[in-house]
Amino acid sequence: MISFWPETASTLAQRIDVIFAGLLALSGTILLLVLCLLIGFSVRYRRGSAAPRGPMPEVMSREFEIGWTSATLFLFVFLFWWATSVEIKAFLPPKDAIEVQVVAKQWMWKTLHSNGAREINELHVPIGVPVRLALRSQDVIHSFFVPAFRLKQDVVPGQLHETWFQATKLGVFHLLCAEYCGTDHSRMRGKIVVMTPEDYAAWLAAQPEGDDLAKEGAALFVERGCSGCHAPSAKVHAPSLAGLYGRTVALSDGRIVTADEAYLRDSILQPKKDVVAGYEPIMPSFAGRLSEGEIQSLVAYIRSLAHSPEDRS
Amino acid sequence: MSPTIRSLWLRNLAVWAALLGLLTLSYFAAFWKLGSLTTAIGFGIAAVKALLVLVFYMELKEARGLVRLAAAAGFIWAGVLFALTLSDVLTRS
Amino acid sequence: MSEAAERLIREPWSDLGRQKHGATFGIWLFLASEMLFFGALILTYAVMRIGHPEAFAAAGRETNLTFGTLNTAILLTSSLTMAVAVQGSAAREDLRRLVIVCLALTAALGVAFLVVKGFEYREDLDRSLVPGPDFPLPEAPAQIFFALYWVMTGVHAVHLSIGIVLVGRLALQGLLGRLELRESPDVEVTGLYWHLVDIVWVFLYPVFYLPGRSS
Amino acid sequence: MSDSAALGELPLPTEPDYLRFSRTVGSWLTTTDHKRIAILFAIVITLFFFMGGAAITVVRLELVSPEGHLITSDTYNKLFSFHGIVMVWFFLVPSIPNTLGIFLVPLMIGASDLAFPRLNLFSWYLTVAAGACTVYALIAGGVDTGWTFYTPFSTMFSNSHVFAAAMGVFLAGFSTIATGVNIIATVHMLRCPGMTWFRLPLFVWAVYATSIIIVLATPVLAISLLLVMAERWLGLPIFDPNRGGDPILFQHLFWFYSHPAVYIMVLPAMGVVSEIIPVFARRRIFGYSFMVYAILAIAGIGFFVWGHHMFVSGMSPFAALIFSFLSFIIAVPSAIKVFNWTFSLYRGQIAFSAPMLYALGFIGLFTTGGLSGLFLAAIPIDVHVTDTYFVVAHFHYIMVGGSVSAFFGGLHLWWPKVTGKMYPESWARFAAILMYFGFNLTFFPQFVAGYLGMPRRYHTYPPEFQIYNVMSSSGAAILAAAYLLPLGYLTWSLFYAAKAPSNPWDATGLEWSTTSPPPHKNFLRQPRVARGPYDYHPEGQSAEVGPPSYQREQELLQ
Ligand code: HEA
Ligand code: HEA
Ligand code: HEC
Ligand code: CUA
Ligand SMILES: [Cu+2]
Repeated sequence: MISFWPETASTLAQRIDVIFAGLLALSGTILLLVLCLLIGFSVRYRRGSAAPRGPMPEVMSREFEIGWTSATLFLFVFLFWWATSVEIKAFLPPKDAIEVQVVAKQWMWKTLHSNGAREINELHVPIGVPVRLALRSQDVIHSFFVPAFRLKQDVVPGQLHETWFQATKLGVFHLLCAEYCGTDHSRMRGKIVVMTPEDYAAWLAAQPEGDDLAKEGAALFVERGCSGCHAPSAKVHAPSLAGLYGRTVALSDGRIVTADEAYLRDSILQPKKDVVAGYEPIMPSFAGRLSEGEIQSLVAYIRSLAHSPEDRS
Repeated sequence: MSPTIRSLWLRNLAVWAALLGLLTLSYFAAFWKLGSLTTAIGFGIAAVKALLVLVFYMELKEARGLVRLAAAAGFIWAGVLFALTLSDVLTRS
Repeated sequence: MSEAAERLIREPWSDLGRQKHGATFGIWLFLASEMLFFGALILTYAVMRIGHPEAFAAAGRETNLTFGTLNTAILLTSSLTMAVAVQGSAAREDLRRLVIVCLALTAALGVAFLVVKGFEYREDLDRSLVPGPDFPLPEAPAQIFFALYWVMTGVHAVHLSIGIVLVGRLALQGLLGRLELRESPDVEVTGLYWHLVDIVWVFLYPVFYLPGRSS
Repeated sequence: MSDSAALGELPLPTEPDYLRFSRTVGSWLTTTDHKRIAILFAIVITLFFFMGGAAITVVRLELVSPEGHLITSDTYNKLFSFHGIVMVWFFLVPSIPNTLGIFLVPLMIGASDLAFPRLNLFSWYLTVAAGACTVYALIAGGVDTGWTFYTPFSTMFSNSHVFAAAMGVFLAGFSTIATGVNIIATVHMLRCPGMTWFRLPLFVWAVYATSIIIVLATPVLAISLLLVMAERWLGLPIFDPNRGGDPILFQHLFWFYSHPAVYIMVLPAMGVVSEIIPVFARRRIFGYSFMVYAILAIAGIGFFVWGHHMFVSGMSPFAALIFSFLSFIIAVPSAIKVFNWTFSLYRGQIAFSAPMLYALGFIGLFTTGGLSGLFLAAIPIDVHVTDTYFVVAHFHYIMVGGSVSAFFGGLHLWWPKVTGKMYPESWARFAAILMYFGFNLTFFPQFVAGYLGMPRRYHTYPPEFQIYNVMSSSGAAILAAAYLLPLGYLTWSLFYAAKAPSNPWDATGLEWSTTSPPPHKNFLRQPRVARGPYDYHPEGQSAEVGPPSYQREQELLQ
């Protein structure tokens, strides 16, 4: 069956389709205009036809040129403004979004729900609820692409990317890798399953009790020697991480930053970048010594400490 | 030494002296504790030195407009490269 | 127009003045291209330094400031002799000897630069300041500094070597009387190239030798 | 018009033409004659065009079925990478500037050669060396990074011959810089008496502007590839995120060149079309001076928009807005050009010879491709269609439908001048029309598939896209036939066709005032010019007979 319009299954998709249709109409008109003029002139002024020739009429002058130059200019500025306003509206995720961690690697998508449920090349989400994605890549650049949602985000190794969507249609949709990533780029495909909230809750509950992310992180925290410095009992003078997440931190160079995920991540991978005020920059970098998944677990663990009663010393 | 030769040397030696003076300045300025200003001074001095070479040794002072245009194009386009790339790098979150 | 000048005219030019102007213009176009070539490298450096200021300061302290400064002085001096050679060849008087001597000096200073640079490279290698497993500094991005150090000084050295060959060739041809130094566009064109290579080094000096000295 | 270079006033040369000037192979390989070097370039790029075409023919064959079984994924990746690299750097970038450009620019401005003839020859040898590297990369096992060489895949993960391929492109870049410098200096320094800037044919303007882009953009490509080579060879960590490097920086450097490069690929084509239309519409090009400003504006603004290739790459949203805005602005001068071509037909005497068919095809296809570029410049739409077949369709519409068509148009227009032989007109018209239909059948379905979400560089794909791929592949078969036709009949014409007169089209350009093919030194006497280009008279008489309509139009335009 031949179709001309992709499925429209997210709030974003509806808004983008409007712009697309508008542009389509506009450029269709212009193309038609150009083609009509081309064909019209070609037929009327074919060699040997009886149409009158002579010099160009008076009206076709400099003003003509300036006229269409400024007309197109205004049109383009308008188009830019229109498209951009949609873009900006879609930029920040709503506060109540549920969160999913995505790890891309050659050649699969791993998704992790906040309760620790894991999927490979699949992502189950509820309909009508905003979903925030935190994406990372373990090797090369991939791109998270869901055509039905008009959603695409490159995932560059070494960076944390965020994007979000809100599904509006039940069903199963393609998840594709859109950035060329090597041999099996075209097989790096998965599916997004949009379910009713009830089904979703049921599905989530039925997932094997997979180690909770934060629990895994806690184990790693000891295993990788973090606790050697960061545990309250440690001899080294290192900040306690309890209650850190979401707070503001004063740095030794005078900056004040919020301890969000990117900050935690940087603290682990590039500790020298943001040194906490009052501490020596002795923490070693763990770049290359932890996999993406392990970093995620550690970050999740540190986040889980945010609510512990123990105060920060 | 003919007068032509003397004026040739004098003119160019003056520029050379200025260049070496700037080099010395730049050497010591690198040790001043002025934060990022130190870096700026280092590159500022380099720019002045480059300008001296361009204007006097490469004779842009006497060159025709066309030649100056070619020289300016290199700098302007390098400026575009810097400005737009840094517009991303400096505002990336 | 002198007979010698007549001999210098090449197809498709019809008079020597225009041919010279054309050669100057042509080499400047190439130099504009070179500015973007090195500009892109310096941009790479700038972006990396913005991302990792401490690592770059730490790495900057490891380069040999003495060698760097000495080499800058050598190149600036070679620019002096080159400028005198070019202006001498354009002078109304016949300054043949001066031009040849200055060209030879320029080439010699260029070689001196490479020799100093060679010592510096050896020292860097001895201290294994090469990106890789044996790299002595703890900060990973310091390796980027040294990656750029090797690439940029290396590319500069290649340019300089080409310059030495060109200048040396002119000096030799002049000495053997094979070249009409006075009207030939070659001296001026080579001179412009030489100066640009010099300017590139003037920027490499604060790029690689000055960071981190004040802390 | 007493002291003008009116056609026919110049004494016809008696010395042998440039083809017969000397006959040994050695004389060709050491020639500094711009016309012969143009032929040498033409041979190389023809070779590469068919190599690139052969590679993509296999790809199109494979894409007929969703789960391709013809070749492995690795082979598939190598084929489209080779196709992209070859078509861009070894065919389209040098196509018009290095063949028609270096052949015609001296002829059109009344010079006897390019400013630096030996540099010109050097440029050809660089291209040959570059081509050798690329062919080596292919024979040794291919390269699978795509033509974009994105890091860190190209630096740390690809197991293919990235180094050799990058080296090839690196050298090809320097070859184009050499030609660019040469052309700029020639246009500035060697115009014959009376050839003022605003009497230059638009083709010269276009190649001149292209050369400026080449000279200022290509070095940055060289650096980005140099760093990739250094990283592969020596393990330098510049783009390695694990050691603090920045993969996105590579994209900035690459696109700083490669966006302007798309104008390197289309401006000369625009120049060709601006020459064809006046000849066959017997009309002065409409709004000549605006056409010139538009060319310069495209060349200038083209440097400010590269970030539109990186909207979803993780670039800062602020920078994305700047780049999106500037991408819309660059469409304005393109619009000026489209409208001016169209209005050049008004009140003309239009003959539908093969070059004119190509030119008309160009206008329609370029407009379609350009308009689809506006979709891509709008960030929210680009987020959906980037890295899909929508983009593939966009750039093939401009580069194949536009530039390649224009190249063929120019080839036919100047074939008599270059070779001294006429081409067979009805075959040529047939090929032009076949190309047009084959082209649309190949690439229009890709727009649809792209918006539906078919990603590019996909060896296998979800089955619902099959129908579009089958259409596209069948179009490609027609297209291949249409490209093989000219190869056949043009070769035939070299041996069997009628000898061409000096000015078969009754055209006004200076290149038509010398013999076909031109003598070794182009003109026997220094030409002089006393009027603007395109001095045609719409009532159908030839240029010499009619009154100088040019002046009257000039007055009207004041
Ligand atoms: C010759 C080649 C060429 C040319 C001329 C262009 C011209 C343009 N291109 Fe294209 N482009 C490419 C070759 C080219 N492109 C290639 C090769 C790629 C992909 C590279 C890769 O990833 O592999 C690409 C990709 C590409 C992208 C990135 C897509 C992506 O990867 O996500 C974008 C985004 O903005 C873009 C935009 C434009 C625009 C706005 C123009 C404009 O210059 C077009 C201007 C022309 C017109 C607009 C038509 C005429 C105008 C009128 C008739 C006026 C009236 C119109 C109105 C009033 C609306 N192009
Ligand atoms: C610049 C010029 C240019 C030209 C002229 C072409 C010409 C063509 N391109 Fe090209 N294309 C690119 C530039 C170009 N392309 C680029 C830059 C890419 C991106 C690469 C990347 O992703 O990295 C691309 C990618 C690309 C793809 C996407 C591949 C993918 O993403 O998986 C496709 C798919 O259909 C395609 C098709 C075609 C076709 C059918 C032609 C036709 O017009 C070709 C017609 C010519 C022939 C068919 C030759 C005829 C001769 C023969 C048939 C003889 C054959 C002999 C034997 C087989 C023995 N191209
Ligand atoms: C050698 C001791 C040491 C080890 C091992 C260590 N750290 Fe640290 N860490 C420190 C010190 C000291 C600081 C404060 C200075 C700074 O910010 O660099 C710190 C800071 C931090 C911060 C920022 C805290 C804040 O208050 O902002 C985080 C997060 C962190 N470490 C996480 C970890 C994790 C996770 C590990 C294990 C994978 C780890 N650390 C291993 C010494 C250590
Ligand atoms: Cu992952 Cu393509
Ligand atoms: Cu572009």
